[in-house]
Amino acid sequence: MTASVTQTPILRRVGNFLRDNPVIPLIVLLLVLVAVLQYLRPGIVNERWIANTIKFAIPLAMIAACQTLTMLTGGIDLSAGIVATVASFVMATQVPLVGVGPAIAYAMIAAVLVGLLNGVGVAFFRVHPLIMTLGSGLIATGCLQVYQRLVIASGSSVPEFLTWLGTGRWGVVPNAMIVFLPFAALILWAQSRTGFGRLLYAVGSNERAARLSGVRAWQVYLALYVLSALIAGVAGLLYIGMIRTASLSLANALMLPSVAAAVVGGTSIFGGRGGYGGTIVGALILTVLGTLLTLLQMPEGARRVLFGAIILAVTAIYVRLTDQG
Amino acid sequence: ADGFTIGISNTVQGNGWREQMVCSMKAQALVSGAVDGLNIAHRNTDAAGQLEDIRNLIQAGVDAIVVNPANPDALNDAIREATEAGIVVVAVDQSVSEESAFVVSNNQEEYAYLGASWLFEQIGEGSVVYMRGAAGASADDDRDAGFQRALAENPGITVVHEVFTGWQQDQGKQQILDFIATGIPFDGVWTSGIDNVIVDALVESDVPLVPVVGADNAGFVGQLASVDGLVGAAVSNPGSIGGAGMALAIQILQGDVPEDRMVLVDPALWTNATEEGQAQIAAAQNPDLDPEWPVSVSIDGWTTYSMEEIIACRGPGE
Amino acid sequence: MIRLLQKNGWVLGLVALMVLLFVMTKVIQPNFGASGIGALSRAALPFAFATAGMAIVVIVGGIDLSVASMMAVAGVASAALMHALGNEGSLLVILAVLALGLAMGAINGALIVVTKVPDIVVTLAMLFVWEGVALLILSAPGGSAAPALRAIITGPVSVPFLPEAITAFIPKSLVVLVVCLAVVWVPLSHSKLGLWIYAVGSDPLAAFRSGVPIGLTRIVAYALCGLFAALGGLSLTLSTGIGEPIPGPYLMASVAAVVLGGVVLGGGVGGLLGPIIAVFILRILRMDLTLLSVDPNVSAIIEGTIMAVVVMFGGLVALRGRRA
Amino acid sequence: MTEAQADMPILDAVGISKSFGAVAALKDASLRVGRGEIVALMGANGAGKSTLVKILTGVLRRDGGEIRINGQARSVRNPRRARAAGLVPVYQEPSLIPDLDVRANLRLGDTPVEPFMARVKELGIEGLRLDDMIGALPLATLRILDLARALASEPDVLMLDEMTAALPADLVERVLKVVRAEAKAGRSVIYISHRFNEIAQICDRATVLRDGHTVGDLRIEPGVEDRIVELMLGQSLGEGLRVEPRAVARDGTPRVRVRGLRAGTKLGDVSFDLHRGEVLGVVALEGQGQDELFDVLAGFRKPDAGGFDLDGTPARFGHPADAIAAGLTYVPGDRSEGLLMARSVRENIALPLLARPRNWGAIRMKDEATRVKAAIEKLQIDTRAQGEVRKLSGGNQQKVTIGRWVATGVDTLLLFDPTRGIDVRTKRQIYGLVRELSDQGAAVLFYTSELDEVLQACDRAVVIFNGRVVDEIDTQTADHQLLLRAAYGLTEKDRLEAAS
Ligand SMILES: Nc1ncnc2c1ncn2[C@@H]1O[C@H](COP(=O)(O)OP(=O)(O)OP(=O)(O)O)[C@@H](O)[C@H]1O
Ligand SMILES: Nc1ncnc2c1ncn2[C@@H]1O[C@H](COP(=O)(O)OP(=O)(O)OP(=O)(O)O)[C@@H](O)[C@H]1O
Ligand SMILES: [Mg+2]
Ligand SMILES: [Mg+2]
Repeated sequence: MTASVTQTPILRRVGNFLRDNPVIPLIVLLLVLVAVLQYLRPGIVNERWIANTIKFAIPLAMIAACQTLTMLTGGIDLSAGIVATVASFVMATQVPLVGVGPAIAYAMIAAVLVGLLNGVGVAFFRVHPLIMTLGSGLIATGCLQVYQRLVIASGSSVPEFLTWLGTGRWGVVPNAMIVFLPFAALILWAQSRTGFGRLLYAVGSNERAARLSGVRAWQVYLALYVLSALIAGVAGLLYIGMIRTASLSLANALMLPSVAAAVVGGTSIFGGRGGYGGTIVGALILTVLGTLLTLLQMPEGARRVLFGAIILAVTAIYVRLTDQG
Repeated sequence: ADGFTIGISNTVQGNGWREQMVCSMKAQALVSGAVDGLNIAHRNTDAAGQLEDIRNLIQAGVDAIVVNPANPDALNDAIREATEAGIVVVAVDQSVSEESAFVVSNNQEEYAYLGASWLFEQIGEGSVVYMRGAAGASADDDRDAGFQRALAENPGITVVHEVFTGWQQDQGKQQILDFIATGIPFDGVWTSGIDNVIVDALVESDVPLVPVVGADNAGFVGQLASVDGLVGAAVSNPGSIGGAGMALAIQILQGDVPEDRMVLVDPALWTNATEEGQAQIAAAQNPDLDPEWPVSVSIDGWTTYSMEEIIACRGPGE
Repeated sequence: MIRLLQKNGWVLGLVALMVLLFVMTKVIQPNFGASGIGALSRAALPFAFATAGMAIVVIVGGIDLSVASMMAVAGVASAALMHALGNEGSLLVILAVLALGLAMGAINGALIVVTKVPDIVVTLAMLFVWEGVALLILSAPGGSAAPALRAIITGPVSVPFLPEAITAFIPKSLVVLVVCLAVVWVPLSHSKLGLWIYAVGSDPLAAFRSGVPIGLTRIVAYALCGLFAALGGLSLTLSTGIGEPIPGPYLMASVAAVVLGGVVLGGGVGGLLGPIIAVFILRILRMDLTLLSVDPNVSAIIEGTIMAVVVMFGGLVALRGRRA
Repeated sequence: MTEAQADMPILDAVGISKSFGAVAALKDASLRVGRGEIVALMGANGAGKSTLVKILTGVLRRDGGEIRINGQARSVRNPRRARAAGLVPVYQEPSLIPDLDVRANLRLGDTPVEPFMARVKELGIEGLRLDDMIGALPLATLRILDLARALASEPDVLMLDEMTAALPADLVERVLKVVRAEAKAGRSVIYISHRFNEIAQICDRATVLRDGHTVGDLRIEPGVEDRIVELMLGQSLGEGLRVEPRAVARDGTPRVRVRGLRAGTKLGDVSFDLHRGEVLGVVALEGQGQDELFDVLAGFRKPDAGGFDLDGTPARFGHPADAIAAGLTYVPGDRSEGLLMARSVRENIALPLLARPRNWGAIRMKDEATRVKAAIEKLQIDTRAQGEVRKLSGGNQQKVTIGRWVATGVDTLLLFDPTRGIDVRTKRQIYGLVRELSDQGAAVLFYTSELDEVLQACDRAVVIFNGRVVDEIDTQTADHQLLLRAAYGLTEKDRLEAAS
């Protein structure tokens, strides 16, 4: 409170500008990280590296879309990583059995089932999303383990077009952009220019006010968690195209980073604030940060300390700048 | 039938190698005909969780416990409790320091030493990328000992980059791509089993294919046979060690106690640089296998199941 | 009144469930007895400490995602210290590790209060930081535990004048758990500080107006969480005899036990008894699944389903309460 | 005690100022309280009374000014310090911890239990147990507990912020009696209330706030009410503020016919008709059941008995969405309840247009912009800070809550105290708008906590007292005095009877 009073007008004007354009400081930060990287390893920032960085940021950014959308309503989707794994595993193991098309359909059905479970728990039983998605993630993991025993002998196969999408690049542009660009454009458009997107913010910033305006919150929650699972499913397919090996834990490791990407990108975990633009930059920041720490010759422990400290510092500065406190 | 009940304790779930290990235990128990039922504690947990599982198996009154230990020293109390209760304990994959347990172990230090020595000799003089497993895991620590031993014996080799993949495919792939992007030249890659994605990354990046050492995972072995210009070596790290442990447990229960409590299954190395190796690799190919599964699905002299039986992954009573 | 009954009702229900599970265990495994109880309580020890710490921060209205990482730090620190100091330094090691836990928790809390970044974000970042610290202390499992200390949680108690038939059923680890929890929680929950914790979790604004120092209360709650995490880490080292730098599965397990135990995410409601009983329920469940030799993959589904169903049931109860 | 000490005010606040961002809640507020004195703190909604209390009790920090206690300048930095200095408040909202029981709440503030329980009895609450959970107690009880807690700590200066607003009449009597007794015993009291009869009964002096300034300090004596109102409003209750009264034809089927409606403990049995083209006022003191009435009509709760017809057809709502679909739109008095504070003016106004799943798709941005612009212009919303509604001034925020329904088109408008904390100019704009909407055929139900608004904005008013409609008032002939009496349940009939 007192801090804002003592601010000089220039600082305040900068603050206001940043508050209205919250992605800008993030982009600046990203560029700083890239510059540091280039300074430490001259020559690394080349066409190939940029393409690879974007390539790895894409699945992360997609799973982080699940977090962003659910966080806009004050929730979270801890099952997203597992859903991506489920979709990728079901797809890869079904391809030899039923062919590519049906395999992808089955994968998406599996994803949507988890989403429905989440949606029902959150919308009707009012279970805290953290617990609901944690539980559904456990259930999905168990089901996946049972499932893999049924298909172990049939082997697995990743369709050619997914591999092409996941691994190829065209200059600095990885092929996955063909999926991601429309996806990101759709989410960015939807969050501000569709009724559903606006309702996410509305439910997240004041559910009672939304109710007062005639919004039935359960419809929003149900649709949201199913949508989140669908996105996670697609991300899983893209991801397996990149890694090219089916695994029972393929995308699980993206879970915490996806939350971090959304948070670093300025989405409030309490709902009603933020957006996907910041998350995309957040995913890039995390990916570059990962590279930076990988290439720094230091003990693994120190890398992790640095990773956590940087995430915290970025979020704290961001909260200050955009005055969310 | 008055068959045995045998408990299994494993602490990593959702990893092809461990799944194969559990399947080989089941298959071996089934074909032995001496086992009535298996009691499997198979989940992601730490050493303390494994202590819990072993004690639960003791409560369940099993005749033997086959365990893949999370740590060589951490389980000793529970193992002693088990053997004092007359339960046969066989540790597989890694050894345990408790004297009353039998051990059928993959020799992790030897695993790393064998592959690294091959790589260093292949290169002669130059630099390698050292892609380790999970920081803080004891198997990773053992392998590091073997790698360092080989390194000490080959003064012409330097490690240009050392990194932990966490035994995760995506991390490994991103890390090698990042390193390729630095433009720093390297002459070989040693991996702790995250191997096929490394070859993929080299191929996708259009850089010269340097020698790669990996494990005998189906995916990587396939690459050794099919990727043009790839010279590499697969060091066997059979998940079927579980089946061997199961066989040993049954054998002991049937009264045939071995003299040595410790059996080390030394790894084999197949390289496509020699014709002999190419033949071994060709024989090991199995396109039906899950790419995360090691191709060495059996261990001669120990396991007696067939390929179909381990893939079916069925235990007694199922 | 109704609330009071409802609150105790939840704990009573949990106790009933636990007794039922014990009976079921005895049916499944007629030999289940003293050694089984000993095994159970030793297995529950680290979970119970993690859950106690988590419960306190949830009661104060927060959450601590770094609890398992702090346990790892305490575990490796104690293993490394005991390795260096041996039996003689036992007491010193315990005090040092507990102080370390308090400090880690206080740092978490202070960062939350000072940066105004939401709890969940701060502790997510600190999850990585503490994990890194653990790896810096021991890069691989190692160290050792002082045998004198290991004896503290091993075997049954011996009480003079009580026949062994009875004492055999009282494992030392259970006594250690009860004593540690009681020493911290009983005085705390009867103190002003305990009230502050509930008040801040229930309604920070009203608490502030009633003169509660909100920031201080939050920091203390997180410090206590760190203290319990240290106890958890210590118990890990004592039961395994080594220190492991990789965090175990205690984060999600503790959140689940806290919610099952009747502590409301959001703060102000619940206690330690419910969550601790929930820990035992989850451990017995685990044991029964093993005793029944349920397919391990199915048991994951069962555990997840039970968690979701119990919490949905709790959600329904809360909804009906809100309507009334 | 020397002469000088006896004369010295126990509390003397001078030139207090406080801003919340762009809103200056207090500019130059002064308040002086002598020992054993009961001072009424008066002022229109939003004048800054509660803010002043919060500053005096350390909940808020003042921007400027000085607080002297017993002649010594003191910084009251937080509630603990204020309490230590003898300043003890009962805030406008209950300030007990909902998840703790009574005993724990007492311990929190170091309140002695015995005196507290004695006070609770004295104030007329029977059967309270120390292990009752606060969250399970009714609002009126909580207000009494708040007061008893304050009294039990033996304060030098007791501050009561609209203490009686939610209390039933019998409890009000007890409270007034106790407060008077406290003053006799030498304690000082700052008493905030909108109820003149209470002020007249117990207060010695009144300090009047207007727009954050102290504008007057008067002894309470017969006939002072008019003077206070004049000071509060800045002008006499005269012609200047009045919108021309009009006659409205009320024939045909009423738009809304409320029949014997009962809900909760407060709304007993209410019936009235609301026609198209009319603005029907609801006159009620705090807590007479008006909240429940609006909640039922807006679809937030179901009635316990009775019901209502819309255009002659019985209606029943399960969700506000049902009410909106039937054309009933609700504007809450509490802006924070109705607005998405962190979102833009545009999003707030357009929200109802998107509520139904069939509108979840692409927004026709041009169309939306036109509608929003029209609403903004119609209400003259100051859009300099439209990026986030929370940056708007209170009045402009309130306009946004109304503008939302202007954009969708209004059929029947339920206004619940829509002018709370709004400046006079804005109020008049809102009256004008309401009049205009009704001219276009809308039916408007208008509750306000400020009686005089009824005269300015409504064509007719029903008086609700104790959960029942006790009177109907024709605003063309009524005056302030009559409204005031009516609000206290003294109806025209009673007056005539009394007169005869
Ligand atoms: N209006 C408010 N509502 C809720 N919390 C508040 C409010 N004002 C302040 N707080 C928080 O309450 C806590 C305590 O406030 P404050 O700084 O006044 O007390 P303090 O510094 O502990 O007092 P002292 O230094 O005098 O002992 C702080 O964390 C502050 O952010
Ligand atoms: N936290 C806040 N942030 C922004 N504005 C505030 C805040 N609290 C009060 N205000 C504004 O300050 C002004 C004075 O408010 P205050 O609550 O003191 O009025 P009041 O005289 O008590 O009114 P009422 O009779 O309605 O209780 C109002 O315009 C109000 O909107
Ligand atoms: Mg008021
Ligand atoms: Mg007020």
